[in-house]
Amino acid sequence: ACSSGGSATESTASADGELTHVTFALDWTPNTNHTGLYVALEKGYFEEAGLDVEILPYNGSYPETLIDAGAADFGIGFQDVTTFSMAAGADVQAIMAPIQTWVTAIGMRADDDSIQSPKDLDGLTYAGFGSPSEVPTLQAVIKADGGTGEFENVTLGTSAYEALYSGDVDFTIPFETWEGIEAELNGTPMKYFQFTDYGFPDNYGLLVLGNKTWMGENPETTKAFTQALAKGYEDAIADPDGSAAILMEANPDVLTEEELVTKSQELLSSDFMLDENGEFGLMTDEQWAGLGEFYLESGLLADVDGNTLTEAPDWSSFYTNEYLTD
Amino acid sequence: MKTKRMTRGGFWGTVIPPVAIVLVLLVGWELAVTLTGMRPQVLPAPSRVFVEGFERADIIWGHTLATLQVTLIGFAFSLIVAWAIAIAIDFSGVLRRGLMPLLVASQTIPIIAIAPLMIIWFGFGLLPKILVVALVTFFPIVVGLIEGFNKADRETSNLLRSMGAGRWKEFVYVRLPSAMPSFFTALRISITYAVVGAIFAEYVGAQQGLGIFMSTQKNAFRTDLVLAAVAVTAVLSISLYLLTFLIERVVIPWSFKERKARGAR
Amino acid sequence: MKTKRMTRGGFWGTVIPPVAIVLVLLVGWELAVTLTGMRPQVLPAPSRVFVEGFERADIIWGHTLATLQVTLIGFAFSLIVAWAIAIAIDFSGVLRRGLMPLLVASQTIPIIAIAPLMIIWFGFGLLPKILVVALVTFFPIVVGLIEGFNKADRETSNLLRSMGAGRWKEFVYVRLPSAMPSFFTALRISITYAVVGAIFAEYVGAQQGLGIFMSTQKNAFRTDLVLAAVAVTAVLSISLYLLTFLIERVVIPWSFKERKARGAR
Amino acid sequence: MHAEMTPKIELVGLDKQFALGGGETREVVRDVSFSVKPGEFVSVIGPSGCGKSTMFNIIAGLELPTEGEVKVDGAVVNGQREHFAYMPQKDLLFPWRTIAENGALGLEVQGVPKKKAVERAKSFFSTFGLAGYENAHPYELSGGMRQRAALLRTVVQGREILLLDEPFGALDSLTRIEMQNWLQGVWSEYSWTAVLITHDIREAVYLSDRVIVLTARPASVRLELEIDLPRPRELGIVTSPEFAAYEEQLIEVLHEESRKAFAQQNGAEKR
Amino acid sequence: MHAEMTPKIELVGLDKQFALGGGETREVVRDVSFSVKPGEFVSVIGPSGCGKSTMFNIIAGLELPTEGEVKVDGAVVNGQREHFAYMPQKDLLFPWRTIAENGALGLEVQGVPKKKAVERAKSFFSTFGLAGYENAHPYELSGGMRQRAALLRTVVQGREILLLDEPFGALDSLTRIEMQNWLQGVWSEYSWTAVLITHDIREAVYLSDRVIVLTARPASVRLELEIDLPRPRELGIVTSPEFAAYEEQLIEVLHEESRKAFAQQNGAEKR
Ligand SMILES: Nc1ncnc2c1ncn2[C@@H]1O[C@H](COP(=O)(O)OP(=O)(O)OP(=O)(O)O)[C@@H](O)[C@H]1O
Ligand SMILES: Nc1ncnc2c1ncn2[C@@H]1O[C@H](COP(=O)(O)OP(=O)(O)OP(=O)(O)O)[C@@H](O)[C@H]1O
Ligand SMILES: Cc1ncc(C[n+]2csc(CCO)c2C)c(N)n1
Ligand SMILES: [Mg+2]
Ligand SMILES: [Mg+2]
Repeated sequence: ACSSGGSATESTASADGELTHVTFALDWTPNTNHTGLYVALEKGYFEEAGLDVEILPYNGSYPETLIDAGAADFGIGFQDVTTFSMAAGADVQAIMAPIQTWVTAIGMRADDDSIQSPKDLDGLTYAGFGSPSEVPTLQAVIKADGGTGEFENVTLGTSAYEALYSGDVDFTIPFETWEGIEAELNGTPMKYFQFTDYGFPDNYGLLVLGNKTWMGENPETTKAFTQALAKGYEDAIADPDGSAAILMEANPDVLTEEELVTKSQELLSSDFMLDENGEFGLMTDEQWAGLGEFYLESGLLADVDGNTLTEAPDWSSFYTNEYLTD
Repeated sequence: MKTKRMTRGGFWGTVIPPVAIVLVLLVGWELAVTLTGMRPQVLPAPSRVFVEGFERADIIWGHTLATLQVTLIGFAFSLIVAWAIAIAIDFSGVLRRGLMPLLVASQTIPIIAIAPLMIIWFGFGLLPKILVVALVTFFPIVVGLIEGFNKADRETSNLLRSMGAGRWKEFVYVRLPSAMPSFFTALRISITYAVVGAIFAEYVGAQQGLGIFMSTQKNAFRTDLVLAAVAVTAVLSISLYLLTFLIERVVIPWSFKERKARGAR
Repeated sequence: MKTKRMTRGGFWGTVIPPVAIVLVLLVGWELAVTLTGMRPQVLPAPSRVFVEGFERADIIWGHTLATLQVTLIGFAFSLIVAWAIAIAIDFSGVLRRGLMPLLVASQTIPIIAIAPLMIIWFGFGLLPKILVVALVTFFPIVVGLIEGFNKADRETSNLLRSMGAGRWKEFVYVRLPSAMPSFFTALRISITYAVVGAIFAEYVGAQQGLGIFMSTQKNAFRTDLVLAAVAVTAVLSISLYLLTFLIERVVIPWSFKERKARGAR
Repeated sequence: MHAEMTPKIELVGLDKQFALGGGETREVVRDVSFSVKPGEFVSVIGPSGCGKSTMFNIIAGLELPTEGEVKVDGAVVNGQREHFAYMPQKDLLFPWRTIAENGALGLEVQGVPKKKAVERAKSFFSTFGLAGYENAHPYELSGGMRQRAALLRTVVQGREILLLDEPFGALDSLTRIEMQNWLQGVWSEYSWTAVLITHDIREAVYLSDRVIVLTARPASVRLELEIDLPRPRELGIVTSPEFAAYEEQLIEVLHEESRKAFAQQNGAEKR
Repeated sequence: MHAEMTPKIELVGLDKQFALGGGETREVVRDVSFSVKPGEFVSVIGPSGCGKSTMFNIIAGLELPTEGEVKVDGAVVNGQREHFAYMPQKDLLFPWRTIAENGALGLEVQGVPKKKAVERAKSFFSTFGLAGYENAHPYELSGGMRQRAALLRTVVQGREILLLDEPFGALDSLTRIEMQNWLQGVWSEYSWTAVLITHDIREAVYLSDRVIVLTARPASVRLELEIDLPRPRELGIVTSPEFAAYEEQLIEVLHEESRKAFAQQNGAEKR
């Protein structure tokens, strides 16, 4: 079950001028979380690295699943789902964290006066995305604020935001840098509760993942890929407006609101993408373990057979900085 | 004399072949998975699907009930709509010519694209799900009913009219009863789509139900439980399918007896 | 004498009623949207759907071609499978009893749950899409063919056998040709599902195609473009549906002529 | 046998044309006039497709004539349906009703409560040789019995005149002979006024007081033949020279018409 | 008319039982023996459902007898199909073939190239009154013409013996009489050996050299009646006293059998 032709053997990058084909699975429709990818693609960084990158559009399956099954080589991930999948033995590993901190938050309409703090969410309706982490995370925040953590959970996936705007649900988890701006531009501004304000561990807002076995067998290609992609993201940090334009040009049928894309990219680039040392993409044991321990204690981690994990796995095996830094 | 082709029927003759085929397929699958050492996230062995599904039988059962509720309410609604449309069409040629192309067109709508919109339009309560189930199932019933009503031919109509019946009495005394066998045939086709439609509707947004269960289990990388739910769906569909035979026998015993008598001659 | 019910046919009598109903619906929709000032993300006016869709006609056209390709390849595959199964079943009673329940069961599989798995199993290429289209469309054709083969009754079979024909010649000379009208009826039902099936398959994973276009536009809150693509889908389906009538007339002219003659009497 | 009196039925210059679309019309009945005396049994015989059923539909009030009048007891009844009980060629028994319920259909449609209607119908069962089959369903009956049940359904309505459109056309020759025999028995008992359409010359002669031969389409009266055979007629009568003479005369006329119809039909179908 | 010689067909003690499932059997044919001389036209007549078609299927080699032998020219031919050309009650013309192609069907099935088979078939068209209809499709033909086409398809095969299973059963009485007339014409021209199943006594007497009456199920020979009427027979003959006498004799026997069949059938259906 392997569709990516290039994954068979390590053809030392650009040795004979032939590009190595790799596939990249997206988590959503193209948005500013993906700017680095499209910049690297459009500016030819991948080609320079001897790579022919094919982007697989979002299709309702987690990139983790696709990468694990060999249907994709790389992809976007989020720390919760990536953690679950790896606990269950998925053949994935994080190789870069383009967003270093929470960029999502608990969001509700700004005009919803009934909600002043997380405990007011009790008894209301949450529009979710089907990830097992959502309810425990929200409950932790609500309980930390003195609530009971009892609320209605409706899995709506891609329709969650419309449901919020139309008032069918009360809260959801938007990306402040994407849906947040979109909502503002379209006249339904939102307000947020930040997870870390309620003692919740920090989280990488965006991950790049790869197939662990494949990467082990093709370290050179992987390195070339990772660094080319990082270059794209770094360009986006340096030149938000220019890279926003590239993103839009690459996705003319989806991204039509210039203001949204530009504003979003400016916000991301300035506030979210570099760590406190001003470095890009690196991950630490502490941040992986911080969120991982919460999931472990909440009983969310299960092994390959579905048995709940009781002991912490080796968090450091969940990610690697080696392809980015070498 | 009119039986088409001799078939060795009987209970065992009907039950053994499909069961045998299913068993062969399952064993082959089990062997393939164990021999290639495939990861259960990609393709779990049937034994695993069964064991894991059984372990969570109570949870699955809860979701099944929710799905069944959506299915039945949606299907009931579908029946009402289908009967109303079919009767209206039976009484008016203009309506028939006006509506039929639209009904056909309605079947070409990609529900996968419309279902999420329905949630925006109608919320995530029962309504959009009922609408999806109805949209998926009403058409075969309408077609079956219209065909059935027309089984009553010109001569029967003349007979009734000669007795002094108007259009309405003709409908009640002839067209309606003679449509029942086609109605049940259509019902059977339709009801197998009903469960799938309900799961579909749940998949795009629900709190409970096999659809949401599948979607969550998929997100939790539990392919085995997804397949367990698929199996439950199939069983549910087939049960409803078989149920229509029972209902048919109760509602129109004459049809069944007649068929049997004709077959036996 | 055998016409069921007098219908005022003619080209205009057939075309005007549905067009009128569609126009009324569209105008009502347009008015409702403009009067309530609904946000186009929730429900765009039909005029907006049309204008915006037209502006992106070239993009949509590209996706349409991709979908058409999947549809046609998938449907061709479906035809091959359906014919193979139907012929096999026609020749073997055991196969019939063994396979039919499984084929019915196959129609109760919620594709929405299976499609993502197909991508894991078969990747992003054409294969999983072809399989989805085939899964959605093969069943009515199999049923239509089997019914059609059985139109040739015992007496016809006896006639052929008295001429010295064996089972195979009987099939070629009688069962096959007499199945053609039912085959085309089934084809018609089936092909309307083909486009929807293709879009479905694309929705869960594709590079190109109306399905992926809808999914992306939906996530980009472009309900108007989603609906434009829905309209294109309907037009595509209906075109294919009408095409089957043409093909039928070319392949089995006798059936058409006979029907016409019988209707006219 | 019957004195001169107002005829029970009188057809005066019936004409029927069907619009075919595209401005064309098809003339099916042309200037048909004849009358039937009370208690008389008249057979109408004519080539296939000549317009017999159309004529019946006009008489029964199911269709309006393009021109002409249908009179019952001297009064014009064009388009009225309450005078005639009509029996079609196919038995058209409803499989979802028992034989008794089928028999009661006409009364029910006319508003008689179901229970009473079924009672009424049941009272005819022994006359019609169906005793014991009241609660059977149609599929349980043989062809001849079904045809008797259909006639019962017609008669139960208690109308003045019976219109029988090839009631035995679908039966095999043997059963047919039995049924003719039986019909002639019940008819002589009830002395209905009856008009029978048939294709079968022997049937026409055997059952009728008078036989009317229609021409090929458009149907008009070609011949009226009084059948002057003693009643009750026995099966043996069909081999008598008188019977044979009637038969011969009808065969001759009819074959001529049949050939015409045949030629016309081929012409029409080549069109 | 025919000298003493080996019979063309000889049936010797034919028996047929069908297994009904559950260990039960249904006896349909019991100890049927009769023979047909070369060039002879024999009609078989019997009540509905008595087993006539089953007997034909055995003769035609479509079914094997439980016991007994079918002989052609003295040789046992149980289960062989090449001696008989068989014409079923329904015309069974294929709508997708022209009349000429329908006529050629038997030859094609037997391996004659299509073109040649169609040629052969066409050579019969004028004899069968179908000239000009070679390229017509079945729906363009009237009932009588379709039946002639079906007979043509049977005859074209050039086999020694024709088996006709109620060829005119579906026609109306008038067309039927025309067809009988016509058949007797072509038969005297070709002098086929033919066995005809019919329900119609008059048809049997009019066409046959000999009539065989079967009992109700299980069918066995109840009566063999030599029809000693001069040939060629004209339509007028049916009203002759000799004809009438044969008819009367057959009616009597048959009615008795019919009543038996009827009683049996009702019994069976109540079962
Ligand atoms: N509503 C109609 N419109 C046009 N033509 C009609 C209509 N009804 C009957 N006809 C034509 O009128 C002719 C006579 O039909 P009718 O049924 O009266 O004949 P018939 O003598 O009863 O035939 P049969 O012996 O087959 O019962 C036929 O050619 C038929 O096609
Ligand atoms: N394969 C079979 N298995 C069981 N019973 C059969 C089978 N074929 C025929 N029969 C029975 O045998 C009886 C005689 O059938 P057959 O068709 O030979 O009668 P028939 O004399 O030709 O009747 P008809 O006059 O209606 O043509 C019927 O009761 C029928 O149900
Ligand atoms: C732009 C954008 N919006 C929403 C999601 C969906 N999503 C994936 S993870 C997550 C947080 C809650 O689990 C959400 C909302 C996305 N991927 N990208
Ligand atoms: Mg008629
Ligand atoms: Mg028979």
